[in-house]
Amino acid sequence: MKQSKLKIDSIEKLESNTFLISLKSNQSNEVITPGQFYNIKVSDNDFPLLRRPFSICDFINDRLYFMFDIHGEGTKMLSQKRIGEELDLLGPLGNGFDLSGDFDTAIIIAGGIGAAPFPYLIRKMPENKNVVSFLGAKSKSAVVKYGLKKIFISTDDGSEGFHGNVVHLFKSKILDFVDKKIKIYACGPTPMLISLQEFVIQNKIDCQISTECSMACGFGICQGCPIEKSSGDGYLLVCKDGPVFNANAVKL
Amino acid sequence: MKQSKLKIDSIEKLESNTFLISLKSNQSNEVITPGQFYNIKVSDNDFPLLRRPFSICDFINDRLYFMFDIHGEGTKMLSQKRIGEELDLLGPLGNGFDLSGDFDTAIIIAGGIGAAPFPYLIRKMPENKNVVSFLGAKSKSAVVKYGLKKIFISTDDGSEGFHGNVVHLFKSKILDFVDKKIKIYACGPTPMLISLQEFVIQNKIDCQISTECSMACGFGICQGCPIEKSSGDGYLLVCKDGPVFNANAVKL
Amino acid sequence: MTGIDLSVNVGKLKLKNPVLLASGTNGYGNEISNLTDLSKLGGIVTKSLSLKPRKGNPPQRIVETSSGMLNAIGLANVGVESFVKEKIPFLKELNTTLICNIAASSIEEYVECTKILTAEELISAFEINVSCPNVKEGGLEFGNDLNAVGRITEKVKAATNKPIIIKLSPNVSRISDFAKVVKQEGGDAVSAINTLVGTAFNIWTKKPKIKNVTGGLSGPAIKPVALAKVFEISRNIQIPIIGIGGIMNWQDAIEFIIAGSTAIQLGTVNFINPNAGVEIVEGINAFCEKTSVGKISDLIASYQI
Amino acid sequence: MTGIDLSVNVGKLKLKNPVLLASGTNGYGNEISNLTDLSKLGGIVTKSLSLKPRKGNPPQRIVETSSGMLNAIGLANVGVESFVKEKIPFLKELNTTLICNIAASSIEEYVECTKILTAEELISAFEINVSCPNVKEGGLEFGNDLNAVGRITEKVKAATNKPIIIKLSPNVSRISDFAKVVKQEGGDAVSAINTLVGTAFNIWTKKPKIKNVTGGLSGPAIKPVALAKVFEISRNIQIPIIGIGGIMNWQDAIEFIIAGSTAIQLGTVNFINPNAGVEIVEGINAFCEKTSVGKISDLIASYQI
Ligand SMILES: Cc1cc2nc3c(=O)[nH]c(=O)nc-3n(C[C@H](O)[C@H](O)[C@H](O)COP(=O)(O)OP(=O)(O)OC[C@H]3O[C@@H](n4cnc5c(N)ncnc54)[C@H](O)[C@@H]3O)c2cc1C
Ligand SMILES: Cc1cc2nc3c(=O)[nH]c(=O)nc-3n(C[C@H](O)[C@H](O)[C@H](O)COP(=O)(O)OP(=O)(O)OC[C@H]3O[C@@H](n4cnc5c(N)ncnc54)[C@H](O)[C@@H]3O)c2cc1C
Ligand SMILES: Cc1cc2nc3c(=O)[nH]c(=O)nc-3n(C[C@H](O)[C@H](O)[C@H](O)COP(=O)(O)O)c2cc1C
Ligand SMILES: Cc1cc2nc3c(=O)[nH]c(=O)nc-3n(C[C@H](O)[C@H](O)[C@H](O)COP(=O)(O)O)c2cc1C
Ligand code: FES
Ligand code: FES
Repeated sequence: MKQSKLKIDSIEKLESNTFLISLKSNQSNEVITPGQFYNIKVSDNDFPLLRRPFSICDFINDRLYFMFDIHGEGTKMLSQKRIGEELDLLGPLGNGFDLSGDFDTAIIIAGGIGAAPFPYLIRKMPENKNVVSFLGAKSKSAVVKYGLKKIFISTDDGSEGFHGNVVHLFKSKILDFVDKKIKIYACGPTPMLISLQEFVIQNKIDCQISTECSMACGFGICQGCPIEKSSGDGYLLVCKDGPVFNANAVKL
Repeated sequence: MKQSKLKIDSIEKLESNTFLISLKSNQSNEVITPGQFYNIKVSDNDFPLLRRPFSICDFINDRLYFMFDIHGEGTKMLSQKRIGEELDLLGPLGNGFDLSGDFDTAIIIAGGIGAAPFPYLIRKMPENKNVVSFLGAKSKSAVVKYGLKKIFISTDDGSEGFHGNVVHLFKSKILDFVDKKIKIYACGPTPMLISLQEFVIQNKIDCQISTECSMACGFGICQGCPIEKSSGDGYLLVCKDGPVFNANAVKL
Repeated sequence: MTGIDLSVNVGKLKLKNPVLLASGTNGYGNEISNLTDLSKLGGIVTKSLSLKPRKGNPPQRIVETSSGMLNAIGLANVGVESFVKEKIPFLKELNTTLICNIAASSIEEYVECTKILTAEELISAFEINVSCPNVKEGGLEFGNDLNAVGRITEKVKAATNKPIIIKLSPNVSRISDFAKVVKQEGGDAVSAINTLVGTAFNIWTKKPKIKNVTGGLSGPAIKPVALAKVFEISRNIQIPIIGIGGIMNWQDAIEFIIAGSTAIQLGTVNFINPNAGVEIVEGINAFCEKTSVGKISDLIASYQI
Repeated sequence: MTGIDLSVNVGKLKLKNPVLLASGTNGYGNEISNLTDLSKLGGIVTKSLSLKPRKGNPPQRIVETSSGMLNAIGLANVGVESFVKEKIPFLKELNTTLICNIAASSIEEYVECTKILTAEELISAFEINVSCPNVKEGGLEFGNDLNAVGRITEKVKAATNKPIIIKLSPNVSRISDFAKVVKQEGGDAVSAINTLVGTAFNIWTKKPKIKNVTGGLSGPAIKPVALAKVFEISRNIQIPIIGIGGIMNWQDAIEFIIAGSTAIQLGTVNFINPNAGVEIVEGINAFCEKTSVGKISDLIASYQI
């Protein structure tokens, strides 16, 4: 974890509302776990005041990639940056996905921009593991397959792939995996994570979820990002103890 | 006076810290007096909150020109705009220079970026009038001759032209104009205007000055820009009654 | 516009929609009427008027801050007499509801101004500024003194049959106590908030950036504080509230209405976007359509706690 | 660094420079020490500690506003006992001055916390938070009650020989009255300001954006208000002031010192630039060099009115 100013190397529109930005990192030996994130200052003045958190999307040689949707003012400003401009980054932050474990097939379940952390996860996945991706989006124009592998698609409006949400799609395919040892890696909107959480707990499936929450600092000093522990009283911090948790560790 | 969004047509660095920006106006028949100004929103969010006032520098066909120095955050942002971006302008505002009067020679006295309103003034000056420009700057690299005519230069550090301030330079040349009927048009930092004001009042020279002051609205509704009347009690408003005043009308 | 009912009742005062322009930020309607159509608004509130003209504070009167501005205009105004002679005729042509804001340095002056202006048919209501932080003789003291606010309300109320709105100071611990007194003394509504006391210094000269030393902070910076004050009054006292403070767009306006405002006023935004009032009326209307709100008054204090 | 004397005395408390990190914005120094060198600062103030651990408020605890943020953390903290056991050992290694901030819901709790912590040599002073607006049982009420602030000062003072700094609430009419009481009861200094009460609503759900409904506003938005409060105390009461509120850079820090602060604290900026403290110390030093100020303490309350 450190603060650094990195130059924008490329910025590209992947879909109507989704962008991919790459930055030239000054050290290629940085240790980054998939699922970790950076907290990025998108302006050099008081607007917007706070940094914006983005999952590390990929890390190749000395290039850091972030994939993002335009959501509000901050991401709009980010989308308008020019090559060569510098961004102030803090990271890598938080705890990422655990790639170890007793499984042969990694199942990715991503809702919308929740796909962002997975290109890097796939790159880092041990070669002997199988990877299958389930990708849900509102509609065809929001489907971003960047960096994913063996993709099953669902759209809310049925304009591409399965008509429905991505958890339903996954459940409908669950029989395909009866003879596999699976581990699920999921990221997406909270309602999606809630329905997935219920399913994996019932079925005792190994599952890690990446959660989201408003953040001020991103590294544990403001206490602004609590998430309830599933057992016992009290909170964990999304930025420090997460954003990735075992599905059974937190109340969503 | 109206509010409009205009596209940036060109943006050019004239000198180390001075920029020229042109905007495509939607009506070429706009009536604008030299010395009037526009109040410009340099961002489309709350930073900076207020508009920034800039003198109309030139107006050719349907192109509006503004010349500006980078001063603080707002002008820095303006200098980083791209061709094709839109700016939100309010104007033309205030009272400009009076080009009529019984004179044969118009003398321009400009300190630093105070030169901004004069290219347009020169363009609008009746053809039978002579124009001479006195231009003062901190040093050679800040001398911006854009759009001026018959220029005498002074620099504070002597790196170009007369070594000293522009009012001294003008006084040193006053004898050249003994057989002329002159009218002075001046714009620049307040200390410059104060010393000029003293001189022209003593010598009964016809002189108009363009004054500066922090503004919120720029069109008379906030009462934020008072300037003391030279006679009687009370204030005038720089934005509405000025920014151009007869040199004997206000206390600087 | 479709059939959505945007009208609101601020006590006895009926407005065709909840959007007003705040005192001190539209002059007497004159200059701004070149840039927007005031007849589309709920109304305008005049610059604070005092019995005699005031020339106001020496410059520098304003300074920009992060998402805000400080002002110490010093209640520069033409005085009640010139207002009636010189401003009312033009205001008549605007075809908008007129609320007269009064500032004074004594209870007697408040009463006298109110009496004189009551004769003017064009004036629909009075907003009593007990809270201007920039006038030394009285302003701040009145606004922070429960007794004084009570007495002003009572006396001014007795001097006119027009609705009385008391504009409250935010520079107090419990603003709802002040709203309570206003209600008790028969005030028709409260406006909240006026500016917060603030200052700024030039670090090179060590002088205050504002000649008056302190000024009033306005703009989006203060919006969360203003909303909390409106909400505090709304939860504690049954009195119509006019919400003010940092409103920049229709979303902010709706937020104030949800938090308890019957109407809202636009201040600083007028300097940046003089047409904001009209845009906000349109935005409120579109929001109501989208969310199937038939009457804007149904939204007032509709917070879900 | 050259020969400029950056040290200041906050009453009996000596600091090697005037830059402190504010309570609640640096945890217990742990995480932020990976990103900056705390030993270069004047010191750090811990997150408010209470006698028993507090889990804090449910989410959502924070929301961004124009040039500011609202928080309602609810004083989540490990409690005095764990603090001593688990946090002090690490804090010892930081080589920085440690000020312990205490929050409580009764005078007895303040006293008990102070007594327990007084035994810790590492702690150089106590900052008593009488002004946290997010704790329902006591916080706000204490901070707005002159009597309560006086009694807390007196009792806490009697419980320790370490310097006592009272952190004042800005949500009052005259903050200098509170500084006066602190001085009368033997307090060594005041900190000003804590956050302003604010709120925000989601216009689609009509729910408050913060679960606790209201939160505390911090960041550059509040800087002009904080400066005015510091200045008010400085002009009226002879007591060392620690200035807090919206400081983002060395210019802001100098502005607070000129306005009357002996030291300053950085809050929200730590979230955005965790190294701000070190940069501000350097900036202050460079400013002193440039303006030929030999000792920073000569700048305190150097305003030219
Ligand atoms: C750990 C983590 C990783 C993330 N990774 C990505 C990613 O890879 N790609 C991507 O597009 N988005 C990601 N997000 C969401 C992203 O941070 C928000 O979309 C972004 O902050 C919105 O900023 P804005 O100014 O555009 O929106 P605004 O709505 O204007 O933001 C206003 C405030 O709300 C906060 N906020 C708004 N939406 C969210 C949200 N969904 N999550 C957290 N805070 C929010 C902002 O930080 C800001 O403080 C991630 C969020 C977290 C917590
Ligand atoms: C009528 C008029 C015409 C002007 N014409 C020009 C011009 O043609 N070219 C040009 O370069 N500049 C001109 N100026 C000055 C220009 O408006 C300021 O340089 C600019 O506002 C600075 O903004 P900033 O954000 O870069 O600086 P900052 O210092 O960050 O601005 C902070 C605040 O101070 C105000 N401010 C700062 N300096 C000045 C100043 N000198 N005059 C007025 N307000 C100031 C800003 O408006 C803002 O509110 C003019 C000013 C006026 C009043
Ligand atoms: C330049 C200026 C002048 C003001 N003058 C007055 C005034 O004369 N009387 C008054 O009651 N309020 C006055 N106000 C306060 C506004 O009416 C309003 O309460 C305040 O600015 C908060 O709203 P805003 O954040 O939308 O600006 C003034 C505000 C500004 C910015
Ligand atoms: C997230 C957050 C948590 C805070 N927690 C505390 C606290 O526990 N005790 C306290 O006295 N002040 C607390 N504060 C207030 C700060 O110490 C400081 O007084 C305030 O934020 C104003 O300074 P700033 O504008 O620089 O942030 C907190 C502030 C923030 C933003
Ligand atoms: S975002 Fe600050 S502690 Fe998590
Ligand atoms: S700038 Fe508002 S009246 Fe002149």
